[in-house]
Amino acid sequence: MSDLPILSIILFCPLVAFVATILLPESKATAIKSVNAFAGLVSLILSLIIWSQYDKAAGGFQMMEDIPWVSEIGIHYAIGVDGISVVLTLLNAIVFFTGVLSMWTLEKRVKEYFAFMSLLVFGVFGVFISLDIFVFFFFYEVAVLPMYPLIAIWGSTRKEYSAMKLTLFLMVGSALLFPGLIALYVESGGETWNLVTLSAQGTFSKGFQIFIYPLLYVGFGILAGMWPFHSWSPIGHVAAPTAVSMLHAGVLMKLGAYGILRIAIGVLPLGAAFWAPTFAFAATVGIVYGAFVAMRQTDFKYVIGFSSVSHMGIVLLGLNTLGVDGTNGAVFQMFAHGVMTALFFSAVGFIYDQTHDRDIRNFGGLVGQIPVATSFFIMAALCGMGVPGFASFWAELLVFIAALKVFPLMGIAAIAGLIFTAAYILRVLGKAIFGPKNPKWDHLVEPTAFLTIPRIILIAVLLFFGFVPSVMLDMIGSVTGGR
Amino acid sequence: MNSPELFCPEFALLLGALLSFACAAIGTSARTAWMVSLAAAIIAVGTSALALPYEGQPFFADIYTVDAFSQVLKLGISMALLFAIAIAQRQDSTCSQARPEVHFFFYLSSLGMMMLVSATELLTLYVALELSAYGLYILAALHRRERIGSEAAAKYILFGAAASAISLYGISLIYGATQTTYIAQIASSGGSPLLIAGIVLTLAGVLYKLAAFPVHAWAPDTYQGAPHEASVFLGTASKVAAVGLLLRVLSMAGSEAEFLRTTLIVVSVLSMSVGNLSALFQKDFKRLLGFSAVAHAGYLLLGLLCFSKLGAAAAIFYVLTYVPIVVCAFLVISAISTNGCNPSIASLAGLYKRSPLLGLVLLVAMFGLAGIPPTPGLAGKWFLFSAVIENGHLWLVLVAAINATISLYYYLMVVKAAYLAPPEDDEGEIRLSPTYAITAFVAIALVVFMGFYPAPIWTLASTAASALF
Amino acid sequence: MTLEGTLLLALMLFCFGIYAVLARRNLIGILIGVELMLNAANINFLAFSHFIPTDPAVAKIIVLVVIGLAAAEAAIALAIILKLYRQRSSIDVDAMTLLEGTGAEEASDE
Amino acid sequence: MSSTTLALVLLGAPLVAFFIALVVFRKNHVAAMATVLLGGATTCACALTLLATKAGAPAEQASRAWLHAGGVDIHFGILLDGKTLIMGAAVGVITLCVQVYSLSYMSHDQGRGRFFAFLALFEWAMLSFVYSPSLMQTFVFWELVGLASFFLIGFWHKKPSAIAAAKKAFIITRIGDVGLFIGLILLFQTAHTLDIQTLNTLSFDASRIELITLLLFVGIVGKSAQFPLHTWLPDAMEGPTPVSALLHSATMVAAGVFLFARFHPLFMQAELTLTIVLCIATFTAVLSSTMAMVATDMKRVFAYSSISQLGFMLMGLGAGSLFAGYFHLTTHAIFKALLFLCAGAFIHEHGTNDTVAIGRNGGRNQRIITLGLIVGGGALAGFPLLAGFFSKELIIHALHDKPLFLAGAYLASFMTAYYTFRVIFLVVFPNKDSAVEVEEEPADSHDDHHGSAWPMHAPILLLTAAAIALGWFGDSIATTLGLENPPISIPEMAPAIGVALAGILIAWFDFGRKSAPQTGFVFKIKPLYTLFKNGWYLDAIYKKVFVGAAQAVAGLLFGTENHVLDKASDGIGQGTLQIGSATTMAQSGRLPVYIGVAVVCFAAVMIVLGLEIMR
Repeated sequence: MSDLPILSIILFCPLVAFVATILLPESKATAIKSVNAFAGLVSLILSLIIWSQYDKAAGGFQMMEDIPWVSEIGIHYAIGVDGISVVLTLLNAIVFFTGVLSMWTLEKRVKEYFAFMSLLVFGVFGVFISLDIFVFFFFYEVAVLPMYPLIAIWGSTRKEYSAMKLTLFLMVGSALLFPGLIALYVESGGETWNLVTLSAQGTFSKGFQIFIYPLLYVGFGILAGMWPFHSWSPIGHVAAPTAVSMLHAGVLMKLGAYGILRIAIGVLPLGAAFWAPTFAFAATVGIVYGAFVAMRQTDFKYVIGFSSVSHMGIVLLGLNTLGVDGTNGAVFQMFAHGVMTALFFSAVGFIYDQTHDRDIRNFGGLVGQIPVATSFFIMAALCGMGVPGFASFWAELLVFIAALKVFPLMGIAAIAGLIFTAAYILRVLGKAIFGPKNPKWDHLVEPTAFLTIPRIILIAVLLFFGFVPSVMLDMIGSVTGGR
Repeated sequence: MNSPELFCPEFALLLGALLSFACAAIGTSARTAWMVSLAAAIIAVGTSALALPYEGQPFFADIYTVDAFSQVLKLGISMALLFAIAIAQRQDSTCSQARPEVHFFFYLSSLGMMMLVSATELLTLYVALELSAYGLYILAALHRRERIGSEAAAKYILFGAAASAISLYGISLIYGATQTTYIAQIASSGGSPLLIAGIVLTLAGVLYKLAAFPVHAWAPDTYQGAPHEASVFLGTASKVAAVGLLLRVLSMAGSEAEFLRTTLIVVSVLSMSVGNLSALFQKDFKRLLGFSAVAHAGYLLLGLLCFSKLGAAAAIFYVLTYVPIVVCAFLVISAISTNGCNPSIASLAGLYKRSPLLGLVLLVAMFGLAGIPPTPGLAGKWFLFSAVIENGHLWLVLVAAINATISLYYYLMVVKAAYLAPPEDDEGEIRLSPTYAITAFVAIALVVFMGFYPAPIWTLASTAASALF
Repeated sequence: MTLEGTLLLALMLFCFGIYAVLARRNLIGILIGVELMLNAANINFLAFSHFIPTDPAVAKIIVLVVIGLAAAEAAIALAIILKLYRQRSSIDVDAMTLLEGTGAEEASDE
Repeated sequence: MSSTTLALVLLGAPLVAFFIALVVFRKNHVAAMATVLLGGATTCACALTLLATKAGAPAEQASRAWLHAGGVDIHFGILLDGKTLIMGAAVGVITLCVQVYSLSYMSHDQGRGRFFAFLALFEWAMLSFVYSPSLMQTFVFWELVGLASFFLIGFWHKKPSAIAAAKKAFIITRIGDVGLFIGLILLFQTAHTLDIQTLNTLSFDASRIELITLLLFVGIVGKSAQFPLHTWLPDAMEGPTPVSALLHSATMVAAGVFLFARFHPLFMQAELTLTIVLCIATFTAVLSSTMAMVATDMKRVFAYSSISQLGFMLMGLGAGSLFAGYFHLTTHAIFKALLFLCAGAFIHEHGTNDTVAIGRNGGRNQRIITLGLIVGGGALAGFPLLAGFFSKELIIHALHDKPLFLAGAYLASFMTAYYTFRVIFLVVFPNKDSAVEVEEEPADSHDDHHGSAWPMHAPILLLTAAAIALGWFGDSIATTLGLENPPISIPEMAPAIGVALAGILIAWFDFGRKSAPQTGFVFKIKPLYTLFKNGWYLDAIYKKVFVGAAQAVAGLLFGTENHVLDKASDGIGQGTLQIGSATTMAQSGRLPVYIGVAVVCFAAVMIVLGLEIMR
């Protein structure tokens, strides 16, 4: 088993699905869906195998593969995983699989939809496992661009505007990354793009690090929904179809945070130390700001979109503490938020598919009409509030512990943000899920058993890591050294 | 090695030129002329590929150099020629009596381009420059809707003649400064202000070929007014030749490159900005590609202004990968054009449904131009930017990358038109001829292959560059 | 005549050429301007060759070739101008604005 | 079975019951109820066994590492000492009582299975909180009881008022939680452990401990509904009455007090905090008593009284007497649960919450319930020899050297006696002729689908007995806690007894005697009445100031988002397009312009070159 290039297999799993989707005729919708679901299942199983095979005691990067790609200028197809990548790979596999299942009822242009979606997933896998800056960026762009057609074709509510805005925002991020990433290569002597090598201490002078770090942080930060460059994100969420929202918030935004962690902080620690207070401040503002703005939204998805801004603020705050606890918490939060938001969008998507309405004010007492479907939403909401028993509680706890230590005032502000988080989430629950019934929606039907599967998986994951956080933290800790 | 076989790619083109001239002269049908021409083009590509490792000087010493650099670019030119001829199968926009005759001009012009990339002496270079241009001038005039065709050609030739006259004046100054016309000798002569002035003026004609600011204005007009196959030839082969030419010309500066570099930085930034910003509003697809060509000239200059091996290699890589991408775009244009009308962006509506293959081709083209993987556009930009940063111009990369973001807007508008809008009622499915289908597959396969695995092309490009630096 | 004087003469000729290109509204006038510029370059070649001791054949060959090329270029240009004239009965450069701006007007042509 | 295993069973049973009832028996109410009841009974039995076997024994702790990452080391487990044993037994017993009671009370509710499931969830969370050996575990379950409270208050989710109350409860307690959370993290940073037993043996830097304990107290203020975060508790009465009995009087709200008792040694190190605690607790006790005097809703009266009694407990604890506070916590849990169960029985029977209406509708005919009400009320009022009497005496005793707070305590206990007996008299001696208006008429349709009576009566009888007897067990409770039950002489008791009796007398005068006006003396002083009736306008002020401020900030940021950030990015895009439109127009189609631009540019470069050379 260990001889198999398991990382390459998991990477090319969605690509195979992509090719198969392209080759299948449009009319065989079920076959297309099955192929993608199967690919999702396989990658889920593979990511679990990777999890189990990863030797936490040894730590570091494992299952490495290294093939010269453009060897003249040192580009290698270098892949490998450490504890953080393992976690995020699993996240991506979960969201991929559940995302495909959530879109089972799709009828419009099925073939193209799944083609773009599998391409996106391919890119995300690539980012999480690549160890070469060029390869990383290659996959990064592969992951970002399919969002445009996915939102513009299958979306709703100003979809073309939103898709364009999202894409341009992310490309501005890439524009910052280009000089930042290449400068790493050139400054290090133009020999290698390998992240592991570049992360070695003393590669870069302090002045250089301080100069380049903001380019990388902001470049990745835009994708991570960093305040004040977040406004593409909620708009994109609102316009995107269910599974795309799931992938977007669940995985894509994590790419940004992962990039910050792996490249910006990993390669430029001195730069990170210099800029940490500034960016921690932005992150804290994001936490509180997102919560407040969410309080005034009337669209389900806008609420969740701004909650993402707020929750990603927690991730970024954790990263900026630059310590073991903060990093542990941030990565855990990346995972927890990914699953939680996927669940959120999955639940909202189910309601929207039937009602074609997402205005909170038009609903009421949904729990009486579709108790099972709404219970998914309630679960996600509880997780969003950081209720113990759900994964995000531990993540937030760790981040707050670190933040209070490193940036006490910001830590207090961030913790106080919990109150407003509860306020906006309860507002939605109170208005739409509970309260007097709106007879208009009496006809709604519960999800079929098949459609509940993905949601149940997501809930199970949240609860599992909520009850047994040590499983997750042992894995992350193998990198951060906090075991 | 010093033998005629060094000249074999050029011979192949000469043969093609003669054959197609013969076809035109004896009045064969357009289809026969096309088939002959296609066959000759395939031979030309084959010969160029075989001739890749050649090195030597077939004529007088130092006038005409066959080296890795020239051979790689010749392969690029012959590939572009082949694609252009394949696209010429339909000739929807070419005026009917000229249809059998376009091939002759293709070959003539490509011959000039091949000589251009091998020329290492200024007179040879100038002759080749003119030779490559004449064919294009005529091709531009052959649009079926003659008013726009002749206007495009008139603008092209008069602007071109003026630019080449400025170039010649510059060459005369170079000659005055160094008393020689051999590039190698000029480069080693030690710089003088007069030499720099001469090179700057010479750039007029060279940048004209590349369609870079400030001699770019012909590009959109001519792209729009020329027949489709002429536009694609103009957009691909001409660009490849221009890169070769520019590298030769710049190499004359020797160690005195600083002023030129500053000039080129300004030219590069203005080219991409003007190109991208102007493209934002275009409604005619070909015109949009014309502006996009201006922008890409700006990107290419990024590599050239580095005066380094990495930069040259990056520029060559970029232009080589640029060929099939542009071919993809024009393939769509030529395939959906009806009655010689240029397709507008809006007329792409519903392309995904009318022809899924063309939709995919268009997607690949637009992603390629925008630099989105899995097309080689990303790797190309990455290499270019690496060269620039190696040169120490971080901010220039930032400007270029932001420009790329701007360009994404209009490329996505094209994608949006093709993928989002439903087809017009009266427009049915588009049937592709086998040639077009094969061309489409080959082009996509090339693009995606180079996107996923840029190493072979990079090896070619970097070998080529090492012949210069 | 000194080298400087000759070069100045050539420069003036070159500038006249450019002026003609820019100012003439007649396409043939523009073409003539281009010819002037080419000849300015030719004078340069000869001047350098004459005043600076070097291989005298080079400049002469260049000039002869350039004259040939200029003729060929003029032929093609005139052909195209003729074609233009046939369609529009005018060779006024200001009338050549079919291709401009966003390219949207093209559809209304013909 | 070892005591650890027993405790694990005790904790596991409700959790298992919760999952089974909520997920497996989603559609089968009877099975769900049976499961939960079984779980509750198991737990109760275990808790009592533990109390019986472990009382007086040294504390026992079993825990295992749950999370070990970086500097964070979190243990979950079980701590068995006097405090947990008593509280655990109280929770177990009262929960079982409430569950049995609910069999009848909720017998016709559509969602009774879910109701029972949430009761089980609560029981699990509460007991895990009580038996927790580490502050982290305490916090986790502190949050979870809050969650259970949210679901149970909002159980009748179709009622907007219930949902609003649930929301309010959650958010206001969360304000406290934030304080607790920060305090917890600070404590961890300072002591590098969250183990309760270890923490209690440590001594800290003075300013640090003041800060930490103050933050912990913020959490307590939220959970135990002390001023200024008390406003959620009266609203929480929107939930079903068994919930009010279990969560919002007996157990959950006492969690704050329990936490205080847990960290009593820490608090004892913090002089300033203790003073603040005393101030707030005394003020709360008085404040909420004034509100209770004018409330007509029977449940609201008891809710205000809960706030006030929690204030009493904190006064006792703050004054330094762990035993006084803890004893009162225990007795209060019993008699307040009893009172709420009685109130529920009345409400269930008469379909109204209005005390006067219940009395006029023949409330006293329910003999057992009325007995419960009288005994419970007596205990609450501090009627001699009933449970509340002893514990309250202890608190007053603890306050003897703090005259200001002592006065507050007397005032509060006077009002307590008054409002408690007001309720009792209104039920027992209804006066149909009095002028008092009924705010909520009894439900007309006297639906007879009440469950059988015994599930209601049995718990009430049991608790009545406990309310009478528990006061005499002060010594054994003290032993279990490892503390002394200080002897109090009769003369010391006299003032408190006097105050209580005075309250009862005035209540008699106002409500009990024949032809009593049945409107209290407060009702006659209009300004005071309005003030008390409106809860000192605190709710309105909070709504105006805090909610208003939050809304305003939200509105401001919402506007910022839409009109500044969003517009800025759109503006950049639009600007780019504008420039693009200009460059497009520059492509005029005119050849001389094209060439002219080129010539000018080249000329410019040549000039620059010339200048460069000249330099």
